[in-house]
Amino acid sequence: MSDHPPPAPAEAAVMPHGAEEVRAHLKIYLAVFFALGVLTAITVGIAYLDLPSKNLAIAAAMVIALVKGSLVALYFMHLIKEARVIYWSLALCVVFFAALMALPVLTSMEHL
Amino acid sequence: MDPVKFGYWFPADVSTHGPSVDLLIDYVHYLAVALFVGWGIFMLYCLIRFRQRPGHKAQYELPHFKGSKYAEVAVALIELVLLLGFSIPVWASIRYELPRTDAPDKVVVRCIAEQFAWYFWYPGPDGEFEPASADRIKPSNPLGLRDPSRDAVSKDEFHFPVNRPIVVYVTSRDVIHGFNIPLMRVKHDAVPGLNIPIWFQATKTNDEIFAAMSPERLRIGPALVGRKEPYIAMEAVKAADGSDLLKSGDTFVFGEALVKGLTGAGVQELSVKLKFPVELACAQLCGNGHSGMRAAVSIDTEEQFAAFIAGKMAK
Amino acid sequence: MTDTHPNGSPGAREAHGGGHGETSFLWKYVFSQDHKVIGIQYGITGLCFLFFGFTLMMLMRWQLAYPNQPLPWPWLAELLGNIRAPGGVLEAGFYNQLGAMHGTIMVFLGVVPIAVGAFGNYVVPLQIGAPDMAFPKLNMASYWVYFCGGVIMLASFFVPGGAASSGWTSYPPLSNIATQGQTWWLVGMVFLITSSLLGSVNFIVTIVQMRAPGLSMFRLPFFVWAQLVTAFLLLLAFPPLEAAGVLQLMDRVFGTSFFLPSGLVVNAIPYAQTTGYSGGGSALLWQHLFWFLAHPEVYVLILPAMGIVAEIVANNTRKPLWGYRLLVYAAIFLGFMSFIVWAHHMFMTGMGTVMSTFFQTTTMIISIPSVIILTCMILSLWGGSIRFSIPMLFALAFLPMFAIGGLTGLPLGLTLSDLHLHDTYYVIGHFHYVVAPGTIMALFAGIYYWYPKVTGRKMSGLLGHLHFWPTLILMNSIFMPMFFMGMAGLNRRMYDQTVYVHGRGVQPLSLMVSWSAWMLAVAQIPFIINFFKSWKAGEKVNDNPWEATTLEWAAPSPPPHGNFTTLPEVHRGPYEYSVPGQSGDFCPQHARPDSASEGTPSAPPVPAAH
Amino acid sequence: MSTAIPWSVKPHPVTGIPNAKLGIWLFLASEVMLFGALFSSYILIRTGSEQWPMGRTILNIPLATLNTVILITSSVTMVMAWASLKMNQFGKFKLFQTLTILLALGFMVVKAFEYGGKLHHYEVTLVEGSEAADKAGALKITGHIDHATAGNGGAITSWIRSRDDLHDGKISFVADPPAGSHEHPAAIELAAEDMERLTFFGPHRDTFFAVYFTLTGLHGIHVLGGIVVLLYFLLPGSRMWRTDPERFTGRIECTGLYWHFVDLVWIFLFPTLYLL
Repeated sequence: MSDHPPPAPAEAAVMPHGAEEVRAHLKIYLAVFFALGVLTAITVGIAYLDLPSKNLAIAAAMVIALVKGSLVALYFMHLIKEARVIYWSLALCVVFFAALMALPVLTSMEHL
Repeated sequence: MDPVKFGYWFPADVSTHGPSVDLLIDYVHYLAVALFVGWGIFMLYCLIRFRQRPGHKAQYELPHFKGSKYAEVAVALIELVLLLGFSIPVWASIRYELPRTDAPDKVVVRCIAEQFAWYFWYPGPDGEFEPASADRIKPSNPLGLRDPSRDAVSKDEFHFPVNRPIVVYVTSRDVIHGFNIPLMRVKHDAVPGLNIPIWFQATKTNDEIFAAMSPERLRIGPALVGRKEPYIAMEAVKAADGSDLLKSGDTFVFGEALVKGLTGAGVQELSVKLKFPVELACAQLCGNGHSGMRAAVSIDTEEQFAAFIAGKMAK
Repeated sequence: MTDTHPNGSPGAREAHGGGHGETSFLWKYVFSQDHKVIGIQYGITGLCFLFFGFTLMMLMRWQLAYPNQPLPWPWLAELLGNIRAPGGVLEAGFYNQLGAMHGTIMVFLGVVPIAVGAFGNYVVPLQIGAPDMAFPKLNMASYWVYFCGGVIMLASFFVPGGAASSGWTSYPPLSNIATQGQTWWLVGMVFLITSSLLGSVNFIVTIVQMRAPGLSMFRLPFFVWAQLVTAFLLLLAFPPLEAAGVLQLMDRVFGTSFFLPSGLVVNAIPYAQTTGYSGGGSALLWQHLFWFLAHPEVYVLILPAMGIVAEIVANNTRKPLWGYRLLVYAAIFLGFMSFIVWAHHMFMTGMGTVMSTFFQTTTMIISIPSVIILTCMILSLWGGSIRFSIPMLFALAFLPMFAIGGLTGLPLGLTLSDLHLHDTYYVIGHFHYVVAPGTIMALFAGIYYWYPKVTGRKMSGLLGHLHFWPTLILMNSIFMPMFFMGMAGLNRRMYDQTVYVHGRGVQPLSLMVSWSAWMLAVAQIPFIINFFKSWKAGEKVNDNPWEATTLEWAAPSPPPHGNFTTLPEVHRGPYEYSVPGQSGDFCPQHARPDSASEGTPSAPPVPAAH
Repeated sequence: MSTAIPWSVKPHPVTGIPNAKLGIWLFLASEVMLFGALFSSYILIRTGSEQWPMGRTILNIPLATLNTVILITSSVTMVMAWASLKMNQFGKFKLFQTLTILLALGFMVVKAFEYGGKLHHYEVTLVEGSEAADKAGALKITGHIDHATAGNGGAITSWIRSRDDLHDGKISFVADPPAGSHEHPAAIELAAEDMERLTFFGPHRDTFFAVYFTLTGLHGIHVLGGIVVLLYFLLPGSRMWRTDPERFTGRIECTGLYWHFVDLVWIFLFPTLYLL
């Protein structure tokens, strides 16, 4: 057990998930679950639709995946209300992720 | 022509784009040396003037230095000039312009690297490359051409005419190799699965370079046995029994008997010239034979080149 | 004061000690969770690997100086055996193994573990006034994972076909078709990467969360900043190499073709016929993933070194660092940019003009913060009262050496000049100037500087001079000739450079490099003697022998478990030397404002030994 | 008294989070880069390939959809397990944690069926101009090796990359039903000399399967790791609830973050591998 109790007001300010609040969140979790299920159905459905253009199909699938991923990250992982230091770390990660995704393929596509 | 020397700074330069490469390298080094000397003098001055000694105290606050800011801006500007003035445009021109604009007198060659040899593949008189397939590869048809008699293929010997743009499609069929002719400032990776065009133009023929090259004193030892490159002897050597081992002007290749004879005659160093002083080296680690993956480059006159192709076709 | 202390009760030390319970030798020194013991473990292991990697290079240098001549000592040839050195002459394949493993060991098992694992682990918690790292168990795990990785790498020398021989860069397809040793290399790398990831998480959390009260980010010593940026580089750049390692393992073990394009012909036989491989991969994919790590890795090597030098320069000039904030911003910017320059290692792979323009531009941009950092450090000398202590000598030597390393990077970052210099000895000279006379000099500086903290004793000054001067001279006579060899067009990784006429032209330089390298080994003897002898017999010194300001010097030497007898509270920036109006010439970060103004140089009072 | 590392349970007053939470997020950031590198490789190889099979023509969509639903559900039970602890309902926590583990195991079982199906599915490339090729009317046929009729079918137990690995030199092969039909054609006998390449649908078959097995395999390893952690906190680890409930809740939160990340990866793997 920790033997350095931090000042109480600070704790209240930074710990949003008291028991009451958590109880209130339960509904949100179920709603997100429902949304994820529906989106999964949609993404499978679209795949069988045989969209006229391959790029359109890719775009649709990726948009849905992004929405689903955001739902998981925002609500299940509580990113919607998180500490600043985590946002900063993830922002850094996102920038380098983008570089990693884009630059190699751009380079190889420009190859002679 | 200037004497061709090897060692310690740039080697001789026999390509059209080479001078701009050398110039940029020189300029970057001027910048580097200027910065380094500036820093160094300042640093040494500080070390002496501000050394710890009785009565001397460090200053907590310093007078405002503007110098560093100016220096940094200057460095950035010089880099910008080198980047925009040299590197980007010249690179773009030497990498891109020619393969796209169809020079009528260009020579197209395919270079295929493998462990540990270079193949140079020239189209026959029809100007077309034969279809090739790996299934047909055998010693007599190393590239697996459909009809090997219709194209010219040369192994470890790269001929091309002087003063004409040469376009080489570089590829490899096993691992990554590096196509590098230091004397022409030509370098490019040979990547399996990619067929990458590069181009260059030579300004001197092999014979001119040979004439301008000073002889080298080659150390004689067992390591020479098996070297494939031809040399020309610049001195005569007599064997222990008095017979001629080498005459001045002889073209020869180091074989076991010759090396033994030379060692027997007590020769430690031999004055020679390489017959083809321009070399093609492998620049990427490609396995155990990497350092021996050498090809001779012969910059021919038109007649020599025509004769070379004809000779290869006749086979 | 301690009652309201948010960081722990006055009994934190005892509590901490109690936390680990076991005090047997095994738990105290082998599976220790104490950051200081782990730091020392990293340091000793790293130094051993550094020495081993150096030995590999000395062997290579024989072949380079005296191509194809038998090794001078028959016992050495016998030790290597007939496969590695038939007739006493190093075999080409073994030479390639030495080259590949020299690079791997020096970078991943030597320099980074010392710079980050040893110095970071030992010094960072002390400098931020924390009792330990945030996750002590993870810390222990990261050392042991690193150790296992090292053992795997060493063991790979004894598998059939020997160790990895495709260069430390392991470019496929060469590495794909290489012998078993390559698989060991990959497994070893996965271990080393895992270790680095665990370590970097630990560092970031420790630095962000566990700073002593009053120690704001801009009161952190520059060394801690450097470690923080380094940890982010390790955290985000290493995973792509791990991915690449997984892909190459898949290729080698499960026969996939991630890095193998269609239509390969190996030994004149279609590769599909002998292996049934499918093809369709890309040989350059590996290079992208590898350099995505390996370029930031350069800054992983150099940033902690800059941090060490900054500490020592500030301490030995007895004045604040010039442009502390600028240094911090430059380090962050350097770290950030290092992620988007990697393809300048790939200019010769057929890159198009747009991408090559992008990468050479970012490369030129990244040179600016390096210039700023160096300029700040050199300007810091102005107005100082410079003490030429042994750590300071090494730190001062770092500056021009790193400058040479950095400046020679410029022609390599421009495509046009890279055309001639790419893959030549010039490249080797360039990055060795950064890593060997650069980083390794800084690491020596750090060892001399923090040795009294670790042991309570100083290293000998005479032996220090005997170590420093020959090392400085020999480092230069090793690496300076390489620029000239590279200019002459000599390619790197050559088993026998005398095959080429331009190689024969610079063969005398090669001889000089080799002899300098062997003499450099001799020049390390004073250091080794000094290092071990001073442990027990060095001059005993007080807790703050360099009269430094940062927090590590507030702890006893050696610091006990839990580090501080009294938890420090920070009142000022890291380098408050020669503050006007004070009698002493330094003002420790933790000295209370009132007591500092009394100007007692040895403030604050340190409780008696424990 | 377990340790004196500050902020290992209570949130730091400035950053607002305890150490472990920052740690797990940093770890997840590195995981993003790991999977990012693999996705990037996938894109590079796919854009560079001449043709790329549609995932859904080869892979089993119903099974993968089922797995998606299983994993999403497990994410919900995971977050419920944590919420139960927050609401001081240890019994409910045990229930939801158990459910999460069962769902995770379910995911792996489905995965095992999916893998199994692939590893028993074969492709034969026939020798051009051979009798078998004439009979089959195509150079490449896919299907199953008929273990019942082939006397030596059982010999093919391990990974076969080339026909030289055949013990007896021939197999009995049941080709896949033609498109639109469900009836398997009759088994045919194939001799080694008829076959150019015989391979099951393993990672080595082509770069599509290489990508598929590598990505799903690495994801599967993450699921397995998650199961171990979840089990630990369900059984021996949960003793901490009695001594230090706050710390225990923090650990479950971190476990949950990891588990949601595994779910997140699958959310992207599913369309990119199976549907597109």
